[in-house]
Amino acid sequence: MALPERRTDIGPPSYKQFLPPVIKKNYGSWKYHEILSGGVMVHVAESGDKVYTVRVASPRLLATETIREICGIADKFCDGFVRFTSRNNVEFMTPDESKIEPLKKELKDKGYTIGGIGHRVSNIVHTQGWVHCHGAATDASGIVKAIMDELYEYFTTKELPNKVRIALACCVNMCGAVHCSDIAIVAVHTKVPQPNDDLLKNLCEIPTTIGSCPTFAISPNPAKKSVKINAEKCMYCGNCFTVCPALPIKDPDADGIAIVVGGKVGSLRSSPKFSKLVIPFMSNEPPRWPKIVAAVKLILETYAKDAKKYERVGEWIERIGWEKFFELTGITFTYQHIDDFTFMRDTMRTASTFKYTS
Amino acid sequence: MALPERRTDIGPPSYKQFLPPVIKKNYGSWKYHEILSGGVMVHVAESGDKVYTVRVASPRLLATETIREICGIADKFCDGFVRFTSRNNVEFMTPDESKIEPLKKELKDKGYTIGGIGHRVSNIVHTQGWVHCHGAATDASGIVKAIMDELYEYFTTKELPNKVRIALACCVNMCGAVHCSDIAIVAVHTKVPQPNDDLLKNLCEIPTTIGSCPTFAISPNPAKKSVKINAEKCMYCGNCFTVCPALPIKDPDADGIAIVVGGKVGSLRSSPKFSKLVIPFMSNEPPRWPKIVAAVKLILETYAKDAKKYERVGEWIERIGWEKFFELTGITFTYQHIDDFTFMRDTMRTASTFKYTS
Amino acid sequence: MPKKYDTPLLNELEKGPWPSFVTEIKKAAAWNKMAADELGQLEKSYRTRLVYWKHGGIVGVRGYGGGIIGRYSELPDEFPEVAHFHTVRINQPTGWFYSTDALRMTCDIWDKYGSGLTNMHGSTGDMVLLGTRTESLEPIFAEFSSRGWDLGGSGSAMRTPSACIGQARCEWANIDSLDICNEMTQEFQDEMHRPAFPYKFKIKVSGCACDCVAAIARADCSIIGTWKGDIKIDQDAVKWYAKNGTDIQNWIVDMCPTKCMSYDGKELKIDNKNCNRCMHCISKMTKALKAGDEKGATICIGSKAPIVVGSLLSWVIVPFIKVEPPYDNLRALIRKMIEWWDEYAKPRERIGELIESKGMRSFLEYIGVPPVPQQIKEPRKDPFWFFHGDDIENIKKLEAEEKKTGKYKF
Amino acid sequence: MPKKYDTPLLNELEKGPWPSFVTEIKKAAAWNKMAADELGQLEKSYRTRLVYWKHGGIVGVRGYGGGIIGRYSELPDEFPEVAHFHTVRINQPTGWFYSTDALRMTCDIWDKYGSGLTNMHGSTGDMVLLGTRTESLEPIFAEFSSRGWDLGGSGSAMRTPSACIGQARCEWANIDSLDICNEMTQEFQDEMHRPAFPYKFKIKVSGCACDCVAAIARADCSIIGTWKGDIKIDQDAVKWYAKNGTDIQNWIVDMCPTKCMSYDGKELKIDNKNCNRCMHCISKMTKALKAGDEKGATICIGSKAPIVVGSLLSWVIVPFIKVEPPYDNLRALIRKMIEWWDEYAKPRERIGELIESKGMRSFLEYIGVPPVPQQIKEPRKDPFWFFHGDDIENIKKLEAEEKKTGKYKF
Ligand code: SRM
Ligand code: SRM
Ligand code: SRM
Ligand code: SRM
Ligand code: SF4
Ligand code: SF4
Ligand code: SF4
Ligand code: SF4
Ligand code: SF4
Ligand code: SF4
Ligand code: SF4
Ligand code: SF4
Repeated sequence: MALPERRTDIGPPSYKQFLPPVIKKNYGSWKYHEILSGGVMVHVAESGDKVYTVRVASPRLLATETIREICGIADKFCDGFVRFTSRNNVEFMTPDESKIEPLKKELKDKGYTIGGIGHRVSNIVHTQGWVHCHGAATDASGIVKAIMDELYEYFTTKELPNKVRIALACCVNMCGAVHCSDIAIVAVHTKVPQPNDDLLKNLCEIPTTIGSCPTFAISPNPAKKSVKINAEKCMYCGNCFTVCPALPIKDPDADGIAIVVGGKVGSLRSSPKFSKLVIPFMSNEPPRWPKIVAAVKLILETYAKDAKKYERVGEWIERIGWEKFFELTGITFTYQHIDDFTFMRDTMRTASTFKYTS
Repeated sequence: MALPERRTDIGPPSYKQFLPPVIKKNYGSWKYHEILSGGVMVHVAESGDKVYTVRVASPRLLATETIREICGIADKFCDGFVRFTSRNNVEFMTPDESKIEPLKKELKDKGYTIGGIGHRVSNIVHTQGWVHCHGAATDASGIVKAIMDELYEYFTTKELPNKVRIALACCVNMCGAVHCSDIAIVAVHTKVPQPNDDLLKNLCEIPTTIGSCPTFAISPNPAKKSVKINAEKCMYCGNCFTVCPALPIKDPDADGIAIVVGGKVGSLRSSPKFSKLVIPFMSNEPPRWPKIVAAVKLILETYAKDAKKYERVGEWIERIGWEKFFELTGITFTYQHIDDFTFMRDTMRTASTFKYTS
Repeated sequence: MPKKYDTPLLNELEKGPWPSFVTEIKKAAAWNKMAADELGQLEKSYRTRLVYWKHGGIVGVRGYGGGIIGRYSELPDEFPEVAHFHTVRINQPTGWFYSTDALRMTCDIWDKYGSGLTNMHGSTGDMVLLGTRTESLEPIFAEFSSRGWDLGGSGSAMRTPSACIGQARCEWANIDSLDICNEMTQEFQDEMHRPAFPYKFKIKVSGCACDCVAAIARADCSIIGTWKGDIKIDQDAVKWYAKNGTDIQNWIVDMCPTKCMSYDGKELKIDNKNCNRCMHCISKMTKALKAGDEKGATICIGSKAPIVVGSLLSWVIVPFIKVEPPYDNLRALIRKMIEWWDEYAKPRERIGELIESKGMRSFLEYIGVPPVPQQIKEPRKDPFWFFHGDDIENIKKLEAEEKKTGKYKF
Repeated sequence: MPKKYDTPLLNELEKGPWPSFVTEIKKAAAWNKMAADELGQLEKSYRTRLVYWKHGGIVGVRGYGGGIIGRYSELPDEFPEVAHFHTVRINQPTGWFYSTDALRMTCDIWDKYGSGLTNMHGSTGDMVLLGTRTESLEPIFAEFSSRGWDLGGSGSAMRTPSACIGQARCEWANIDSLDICNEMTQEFQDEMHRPAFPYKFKIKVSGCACDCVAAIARADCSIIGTWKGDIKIDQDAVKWYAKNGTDIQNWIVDMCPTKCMSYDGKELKIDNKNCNRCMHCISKMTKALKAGDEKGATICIGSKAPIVVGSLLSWVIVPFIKVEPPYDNLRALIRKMIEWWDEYAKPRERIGELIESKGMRSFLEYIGVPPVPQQIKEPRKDPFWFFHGDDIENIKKLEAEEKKTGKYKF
């Protein structure tokens, strides 16, 4: 069968053609919104028009079959339009209040989870993991699923002091906004790459390989036409492996998970913040990574209990002090927590004014 | 005449033998103090004893004649003891309240300046300048004198929101706590050192000279057995000159003065802070450096007017924001203010939340 | 018929209330061989705790250098259907709005040529079609492009821009984030499809400081809507909030970062010249407070993930700029920025990293933006700074002038 | 007779109310030739805006490697009396207390051998005797040392420690800063006088967080007094302050950095477990508030001036340590720190810089101090950290343990 004629550099179709009528009509003229429940909100326009939004959870990895099902629902209740959010949830919108309950019912009947609006845990932004990426030190979707099962009610009903943004990256490339999340899970290697000398000499350019190491841990091994790695200096970033596949870094026991917390991207109250290390290593335990799940829950619930209304995780920690965070959560403080990289000096305490902890 | 027999490694005489009796008696048992005026305070001991302190200004550079005069006064009023402060003022102490007025009178008669206690400008911590140091890009004592003449009343009587610590360093070695002062004056070179090739080849070790440059601006000049300096990379630190005198950096027109502000060392309220650049260059104008004096006064008086009680200069600026500091003082913001050295990233604004200024 | 794998470990991830990606893979695996082998290989990864994908190879469609991530299995004998398993990045319609027709159309194409598995959406924003063979790439592209769709970015290129929902459904959008994003996407089609940059370049647009698309943290060019002028206060609505349980003093006034609000139990006041437009009060009292009237954007540059000098948040470059169609000023500005970067960067050096290594001055001078204190959190601390060109000369001139007028200009 | 110089420029600095250093130099110049030539050369510097001192040469007293800063004029023909103009650093008595006898004694010696000019005191704390000739150094040293005085530090050595006035006259001193300083000075006499360190090492001791000797900013080892236990509140005195014009809410409670104070117009309360002992409230209401009972010190390490990697403030290493005579723990701790530094530092690398380049772990392990969150402001951000030795193994053991007990230990 002949293929249709290809076109290039046309870019995506204009968003304008995909806007629901009520959106198109009131574009740029919204007045306020109200959150009606964990997964439903209404936006009211200057014109008096309203649009109701029902948000449902998504595993992000969707079969076309599910997308078709979503389309079916959108046809039935939402004039044939649907939207995805910046955190991969699905939004059903309608100007018609009377459709909300039937829509919710249908969604529930079909097994969809309504929630994620307001001061709750929303969907976990995550990456490919073992599903697709060569560098993955863990699976992404699996941990996300296990965590969200456990935090389910924080998505659907339970309220928190503010939004809690969780993210996960399956290697230190950190695809996503993991470095600025309230709670983030990042997979790390901890084994120094072991040069496969025979492969290396054919596969890899030695100077490039040496140059790829940010800590200057790699040096030539002329005898073997390969390279050597100074274990003391290697911080397992995997950059050399990206450049040279003969430097395998993955290892079932040495690969694991770290948790960093306290980041944010909005500028409300305080400036955007980076997430900071709180747990440097936990082993990979598929299929449900129970310790990771427990750690995330511990942090979330300590925050939920101790933070003031509207404080984000990072704002809460900065108010009480990191030493109190470690005390309240009971997480062990280790050498790994103390920065020993380029910007160490800015993380050290330069005053005798800390709080005592037990 | 035979010299007395030298001894080594005995250290200084014990401080104990120099403590006035009332101090010795109440050592470690002070209860509270009260500031009675700009230069007089009283400390009250648990025992009920009191010690009155009268503080007087000092140019720090003292002739022995003046020290003898000070001793005379101390003999007359202070049981033969006297003390210097960590900012080079002189303190006369007595348990006897009735001696205070006569002491003050004598001090005034002899031309001493009483003050520096409480929330005022104290003495300017400073360095050698043209008086003694080979690296000096300005004189130290001269500028200090010119400034303190102008700020005289802020030492003696006028109150400020909090203490204001001024410091001065005559080169970027910054002897003193200049890097953490409310207002600091630091002399800078701005000319790239010009290798004196003939001298250099005899006087200096080339590798050491090259190695001394923190920005890698120096490279060998084998033709002349000397070195070359990449002007683009030189930030005039003078490190190379310290190592190699054949790289003169001083220049009457290119040497000048910068002002950095907002530092502090105490931990009250907020952690110790570094001083930050506000004026990158003003020419050396001996004997009285009128522009420097005017700049310091401008900053001090803007602070005096705008800060809240107990705010230090740096705390005030952090509350209002640096953009407002530049607006309020009218100081021009230039490329030099934007860090372009190693730790630049921490100084950049990472949020759209700044204040507008005119 | 797709092969059926025993997946005892993955089955564990079908339990629990959260929607399961395993269920999704199984849905496709029921009829699609690639999806089935993906499932099989994934189960193996779960068993061995190792990933089995090779380094990406270079694959793509004719005339394009990006948009496809090449992926091959390390175990082609064991899982032949995922021997090739490339992803196709389809540039999402800005804002992720779809008509169901359009969505079904994409599903049809994907069912025909691919694994039947997708990511809705990738972290950069693309519709990510997960897994196909090299020989299907051209057909897939022809099918999509003939219907008005195009590939997104990958490699050292302009990447797919994205935007928050903005004026489509948000009362706080100071700028038309969707339109800006769409226009910039169109503007840089060539740069997106033919990687010629030193490294990736990402653009993200948020309508206000809430930053619902996380622009400040993960876009080389982060465009954030803001305003000038006073926040408008509806005092009746303030009363309504007070009556309906809002603790205005504790939750709003005391949390204002600049302490520029006050509330006496009746009237809410804002000292607007000290407001930094953080959005806290507005977002928490949306019925009572509205942004000021003069709308524009703050342009920030440089954010990126940690590899390898450390993560960066974007830095304010242009504190306030009007952005209105046809956005010529914005187009020109971004082009200038890229030009400078393209000229000086080493391979794999992001623009933020280059600014760090080459200095902000070079960048600002090139793009023609003056230094202003809004760009910084605080001035530099240590006394090492450069004077270039006639900087000192100009100071000397100024000083000569001052001598004449008797007035200092600091 | 000393030469008389015309000093029209310096004369300008005799005007004005602040005491004049020019007057001081003139006082000495009236009878002392060196002081006179110092004045002459200085006037020349004022005229030409250039300094005329050469690089220091190495001069000193027998058996010592420090304590003298060699200085020669670049213009020995023009100003022969300052051809040599070395400074002598006399270690001040701790706390800068003097009997007038002692002070006169120093003046006598200095008038005999030197310029009659001094700095009371140098920034490190020494009594600085300003300007003498090489051949006078031995006599000066003999005169001083025979009377119980010694040289301070210079060069790559232990430098003269200094301390705030502390318990001698301050109600807030948590530790005996004078005694500690004096004892450490005596402890390190050898290290002070025979430079054998990689670079300078400074010790400063402040009795509380006010830090009146600026220890945290300019001492490689900064010792700062602090306490454990509740702040003691005298509520009657609180009332006295309130009555006498102190705005307790605004000036005290609201400025408390940890917001751990409250005041209802009558009683002042402190939530002590959240107090960080910043000294604000105590210093502003000294009659009403007293520090807690358990006294000790925080040991911070590393501060220095900016050359060349940038200035540092000291970092908390030991959050709380008891420091009581004979201070054996402190002596041992400082020795350990120096040992580590001495072993690893490059020449001209201060201890703070070495910690930065070699990592805090190496340092902490060597000195035997565990990692605690009090040492940091915040944990590291980017996911690059090292595991050494059996770190991972230990985690695996812990995890095995957890499997047995069913309880996680994070
Ligand atoms: C698919 C996606 C993750 C996802 O599951 O959503 C992804 C996947 C990959 N990213 Fe990414 N990145 C994706 C969004 C991001 C983001 C988030 C964003 O764009 O908002 C980031 C952080 C922001 C940034 O750009 O810094 C990100 C930072 C990286 C980096 C680190 C770049 C850096 O300068 O630090 C790398 C490494 C590299 O470029 O070599 C990387 C490299 C990769 C590669 C190409 C792996 C590689 O080294 O070849 C991954 C291919 C995976 C695969 O097999 O499909 N990816 N990557 C995202 C793109 C989907 C899309 O087009 O919508
Ligand atoms: C739909 C979405 C935009 C989109 O284009 O898709 C969106 C929509 C809204 N956001 Fe958002 N935000 C969305 C991602 C974000 C992000 C980005 C992210 O999470 O990666 C942020 C930055 C988070 C951060 O700072 O780390 C974000 C920070 C906010 C905030 C600031 C919260 C705070 O106080 O820190 C608000 C204001 C609020 O909640 O009061 C807000 C408020 C809103 C409002 C109320 C705006 C409005 O008036 O319509 C919208 C509904 C709120 C809700 O979901 O609770 N939105 N919002 C995104 C929904 C993601 C999801 O499915 O959960
Ligand atoms: C005399 C004094 C300044 C003063 O007028 O008070 C002084 C004078 C010199 N200092 Fe200093 N420093 C003096 C206290 C300081 C301080 C303050 C302190 O100790 O509290 C500092 C900052 C703290 C620090 O140590 O970092 C200081 C940081 C420096 C530096 C930069 C060191 C660094 O690591 O960054 C140098 C450069 C060097 O060591 O090569 C330096 C070098 C010098 C030299 C030796 C110049 C040189 O390169 O040879 C100066 C000799 C001047 C002269 O001709 O007499 N001086 N120097 C102070 C010593 C008097 C005393 O013993 O009491
Ligand atoms: C005499 C002296 C100690 C010494 O050993 O010589 C001293 C003595 C006292 N200081 Fe200090 N301070 C002395 C240098 C310092 C320094 C160090 C410096 O300036 O280089 C600081 C740190 C400054 C900084 O943070 O940059 C210092 C920060 C303080 C503070 C904290 C002020 C604040 O709120 O930030 C207080 C408390 C206060 O003033 O309320 C204080 C309070 C005091 C008290 C009231 C302590 C007491 O109860 O006796 C003493 C008299 C106060 C006064 O002079 O106003 N002292 N004080 C020093 C006098 C220097 C001078 O001649 O002016
Ligand atoms: S985070 Fe790493 S492993 Fe995961 S998708 Fe991105 S590049 Fe691949
Ligand atoms: S993993 Fe990273 S740090 Fe280790 S050798 Fe490779 S590139 Fe260097
Ligand atoms: S600041 Fe520089 S010029 Fe001044 S005394 Fe110190 S080293 Fe010498
Ligand atoms: S002055 Fe400093 S930056 Fe310039 S060449 Fe010399 S050492 Fe290098
Ligand atoms: S960033 Fe602002 S304008 Fe855009 S959706 Fe979020 S709240 Fe609305
Ligand atoms: S927008 Fe932010 S800074 Fe402005 S008044 Fe509201 S809370 Fe305060
Ligand atoms: S540092 Fe503290 S103890 Fe020492 S003098 Fe200053 S206020 Fe008193
Ligand atoms: S010492 Fe500081 S932190 Fe503690 S109660 Fe007083 S003001 Fe607050």
